[in-house]
Amino acid sequence: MQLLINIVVLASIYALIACGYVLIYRVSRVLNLAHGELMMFGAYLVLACSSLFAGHPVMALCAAVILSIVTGALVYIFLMRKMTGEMVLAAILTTVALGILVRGVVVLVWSSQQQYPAQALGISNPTFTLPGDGHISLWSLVLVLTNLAAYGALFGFLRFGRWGMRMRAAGQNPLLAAQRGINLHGVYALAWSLSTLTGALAGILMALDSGVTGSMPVIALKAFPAALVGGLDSLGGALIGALIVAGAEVLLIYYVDPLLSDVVPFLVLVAMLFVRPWGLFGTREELDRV
Amino acid sequence: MAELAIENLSLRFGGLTVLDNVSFTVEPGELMALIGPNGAGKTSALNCISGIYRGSGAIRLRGKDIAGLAPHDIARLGVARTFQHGELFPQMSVLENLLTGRHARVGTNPLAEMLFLPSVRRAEVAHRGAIERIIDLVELERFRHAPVGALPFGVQKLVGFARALALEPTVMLLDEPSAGLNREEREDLARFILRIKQELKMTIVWIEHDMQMIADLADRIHVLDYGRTIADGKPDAVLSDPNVLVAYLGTETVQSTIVQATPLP
Amino acid sequence: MLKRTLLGAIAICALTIPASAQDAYVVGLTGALTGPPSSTYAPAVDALGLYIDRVNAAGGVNGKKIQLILEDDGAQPSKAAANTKKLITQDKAVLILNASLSSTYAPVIAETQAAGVPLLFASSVCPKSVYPPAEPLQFCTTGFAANYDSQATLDFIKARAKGPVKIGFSAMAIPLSRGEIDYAENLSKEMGMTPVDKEVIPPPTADYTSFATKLKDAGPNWVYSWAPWVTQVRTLEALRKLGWQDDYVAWGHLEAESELSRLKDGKFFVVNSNALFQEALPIHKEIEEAAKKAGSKYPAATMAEGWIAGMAIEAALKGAGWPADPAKLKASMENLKVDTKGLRGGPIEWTKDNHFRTKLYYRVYTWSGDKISRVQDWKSYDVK
Amino acid sequence: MFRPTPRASGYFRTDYAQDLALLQTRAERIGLAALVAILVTLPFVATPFLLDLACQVFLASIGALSLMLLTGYAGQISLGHAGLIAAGAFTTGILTREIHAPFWLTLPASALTGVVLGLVFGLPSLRLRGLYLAVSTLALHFIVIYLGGEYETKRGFSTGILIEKPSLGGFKLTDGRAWYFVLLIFAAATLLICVNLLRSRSGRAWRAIHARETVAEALGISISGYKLLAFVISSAMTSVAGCLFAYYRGVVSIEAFDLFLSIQYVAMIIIGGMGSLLGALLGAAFVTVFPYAIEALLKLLPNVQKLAGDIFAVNYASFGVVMILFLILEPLGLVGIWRRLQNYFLLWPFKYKPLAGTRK
Repeated sequence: MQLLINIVVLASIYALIACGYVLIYRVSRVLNLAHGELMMFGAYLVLACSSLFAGHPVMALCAAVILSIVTGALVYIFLMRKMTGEMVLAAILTTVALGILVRGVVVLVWSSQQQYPAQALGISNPTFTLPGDGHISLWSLVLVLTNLAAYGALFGFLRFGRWGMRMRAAGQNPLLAAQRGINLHGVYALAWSLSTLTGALAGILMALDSGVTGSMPVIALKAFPAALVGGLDSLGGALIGALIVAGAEVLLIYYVDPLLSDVVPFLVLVAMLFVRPWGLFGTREELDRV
Repeated sequence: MAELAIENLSLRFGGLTVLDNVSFTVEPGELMALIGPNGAGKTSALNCISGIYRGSGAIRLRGKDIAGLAPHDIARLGVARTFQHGELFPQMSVLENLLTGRHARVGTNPLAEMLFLPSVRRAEVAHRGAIERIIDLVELERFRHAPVGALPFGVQKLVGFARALALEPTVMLLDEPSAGLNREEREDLARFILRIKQELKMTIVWIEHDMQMIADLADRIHVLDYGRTIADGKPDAVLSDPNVLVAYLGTETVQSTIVQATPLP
Repeated sequence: MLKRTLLGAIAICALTIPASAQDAYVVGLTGALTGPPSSTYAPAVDALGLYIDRVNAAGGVNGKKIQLILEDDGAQPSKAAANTKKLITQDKAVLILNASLSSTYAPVIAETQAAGVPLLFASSVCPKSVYPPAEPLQFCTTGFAANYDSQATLDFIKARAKGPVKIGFSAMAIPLSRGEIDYAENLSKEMGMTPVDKEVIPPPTADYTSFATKLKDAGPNWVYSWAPWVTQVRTLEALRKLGWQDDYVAWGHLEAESELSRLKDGKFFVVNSNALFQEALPIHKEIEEAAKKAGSKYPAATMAEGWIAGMAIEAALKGAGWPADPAKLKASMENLKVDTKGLRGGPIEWTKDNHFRTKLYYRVYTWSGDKISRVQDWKSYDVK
Repeated sequence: MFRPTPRASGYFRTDYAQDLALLQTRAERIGLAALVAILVTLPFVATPFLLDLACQVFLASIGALSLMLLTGYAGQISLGHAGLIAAGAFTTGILTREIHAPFWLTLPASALTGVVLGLVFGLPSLRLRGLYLAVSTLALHFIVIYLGGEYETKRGFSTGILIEKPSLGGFKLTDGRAWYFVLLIFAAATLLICVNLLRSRSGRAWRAIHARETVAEALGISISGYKLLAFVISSAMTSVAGCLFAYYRGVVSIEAFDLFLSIQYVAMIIIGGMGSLLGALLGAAFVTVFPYAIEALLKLLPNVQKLAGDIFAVNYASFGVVMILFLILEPLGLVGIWRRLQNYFLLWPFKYKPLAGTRK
């Protein structure tokens, strides 16, 4: 039972992070390698807001979430917009550079000590016992629920929302979409905001559960295989991929060697790349035409 | 023996049939034009011959079945081609593009190249000589060192033609070499095609939309429509074939204009 | 290719900083002032700076000031090597301090040995080369040290446990921590305990629960962790979340004091060689005041380690006289006794072949009721 | 590559072999001689700290050149560069610790490790492109680091594997100056090998694959063969850099080879300028010197010691900013800036080149 909960919690973490990769990749074919740093930034924003809105944890959390949405949009407007139309590799490296920048800034502002946003907000993290002697902490539970809500909302939004439709169109054929009067920059900025939002949610909830340090972005790197295994342009795939990777990791830790947990997601990934490079649910890339 | 023989070639992408039981042969030294409306499967046929697409059926080069070989192996057997859009290496100079086209004829190994041993130097000089002869042939002397990306489109197409020649092929596959060229450049091209046919005795498969040029130059014409052969034979016979006219123009009413536009030899 | 010259010229212009005037004792430090593991080192270095400032304000040592030059290596070996080289050759440091991750030791040792400059490990874990028989140029003041820590911890467990001990271990997946936990596992067998499980946890881990689940399911009644603080405390928290209520012992890093009051866990013990500020000794007050005056960004409770290093440096320089050179300093350090004024259980004593200390003292703290309390007073171990 | 700019009235050559010469004009020969003279005298005037910095630049140059060959020319993205350096360093470390292998044995052994890893991790490149390939090379990094960590722990080298300085013909390499020359020679040899490869068949094949894979194959270039060749050669050179790194530092430990190192190498070739060997050298120098330069600048500020704890973070942040600036403002990198300067002086007082395409 506990193993199952562990898998679900870890899968939720990975899935919530992975959907950020998917959102941006799906719309603009750019892989955002600064996702982990933006996620950590969200967690640190809670710290900043907790001192700003001392005594109002709900206000502080809302402010942090809104700020991270704004951060995402700003990143697009001031940085990634300049990279549209450039080589994909250049765009990806820009995100790498952004990540390095964010890490530096975070250390400068908040130092690299372990910090506890939950303590700063004055909220606790009780544990619930589930039937079958499973244990789950409050914020892990919130994370699982948030993840489900986020995926539900995103599915609905992409399927039925006006802007969601535009995002799908922009992802499939940007030129055509632009000709049909879709504001591409608006769509891309929206994708960046949403992606940063989900990433920040993951970061905030993890930080509330167990604190935050400057090494948090590495976790996002491990969520990356999940997105790839599922297929980089498929939301549902990210969910399944996260389950697979988290399942493999938790079971290996329990039954084989905990040390493998660092390597295995990537081994799963390499195996996947050999068999089906475009992932379980991704779209296959087209053949070259000459 | 035919230089190149295609037997019952079929190609499907998903549910779409691109080529349907196409067969033709090209004799040594023959210039065969492959024509047909857009989407008829001409380029796909060339792609199958050069191994980029894998269809079903046999492709025989001097009697040997080459279907299923990798593109680079087919090229090594002496099948060179040009591409509709040039497809050159824009950062490289004309010389380097041509030397790359000659890849299969250069035999140096990477270890020797690292040290640029005298053998490598000699080989490079020798191949440079061969390339210069081709540059002479297609009159590209002025552009030798220029990066190809900066050249006018017409010149780029010629470079593509020269790059195919650099392989010293026995079979040339030309994919719309004249598309995008002006009158003067077309005349030059026609001259070069005739020269390689006469002087180098090359076998040529030539996709072309310029009926004038075909009528003037081709030994034989093979017509495809929706992946199927609809005519094959001497230019004058094929170009006045009603099936061909229907395929090109859709109705028989405009037939006369075409016949008029097609000068008889 | 010609451009390299240009670059060389720029580099020379940018980097040739005039060597500082030699009218002070120059002490150079390379440390992990930033970077992931810096939380263990940065406060100590800060405290060391405060201590040296105080010494200087009081007239210095032998009438000369101490110039402390800090170089950040971000725990990267290459950077540490470059820093050391610079400190020795350009700043002419007579003493090099290392306050960084163990991976920086080897290059720093190599550089100092080549130059014949003494090297003091201050706040970074003591390498075995300072244990007797010590390497001639290496010294250490740091509270925590491989093998002895586990010895003391297991002794504490044995003394406190009522019945048979089933012990679980938790390490971080870095060679140092893994090595120590392996040592502890063997030692626990010798001491008649039953090791039931050992978790080696990679540093970037999203959720410690998976590791804790395995640890808990092995059914230990004690768990011991000797690793960077993150791993120690997150393993504990994950175990507690899973409903494991037995005793947990970990090494008391700089963060220990504030973390004990955050966790308020009566079955969480920290083994420490420094007296916690809870004891409120006069020296503690002194440190607190100094930190307050300087507006330090670190809590005073994390500063004992750096303070002790400062005391040792002051004493060593005093013994070396003026002008000091590396050889004189080495001679002074080989025969040194530093009174820690209660910060430790006893003085730090160095001899010709023991550059660690002749006696080690350990205390154990935990949270009881509403404050931190001592569960075991100084217990000493002879170093041989 | 460094194709010369026409001096005065143009090129005048009488056979094709002259066209292949690396140095064609007297100005170039003089330039090279001056450069060699400066490089040779530098260690006798520089402080040991600068000497160390120069050695680091040479080491980085070897790595950057080999990555440039792979990514800038053959078009295969790799994020596993740190893993390959680690592989070379660990091969050296393990061999010296286990069998006391001398320098002349560890060096080829490291190269061999590189060849094998290059083959194994070149294999995904046959199926994968771009992004996906980069991710699979990332896996290489984690696997090498995992294995290295296992070795360190199992053998009890928890603070790193110590390596004795190598001796060459009875002469022990301990002196910084000797190291300077050894590393200079290795870097120069790497540069020469890269130049040679790029001006012959393999180099052209790689550039063709980079530009248009399908077309290259139709021209008779074996794509899989040349991709693997690029991986093998690049990995071998990288591993050799790792071996030299191990000897130079005298220690090997996994902490020295984190993901950030791979990113630094990628940054070198980007900042230097993609598709240019000169760019690789400039990038290597820039990225290596950059943190020290920032530090030196910060030290000019008052109250420096208070800032000491922030220097690393400032370095980090400014490195990110510089990378972003290069990517956005100067996609051609340092080499682009250099060429513009060169053209400016060559064409002065005119602004534009008279005939496009006389230079590459």
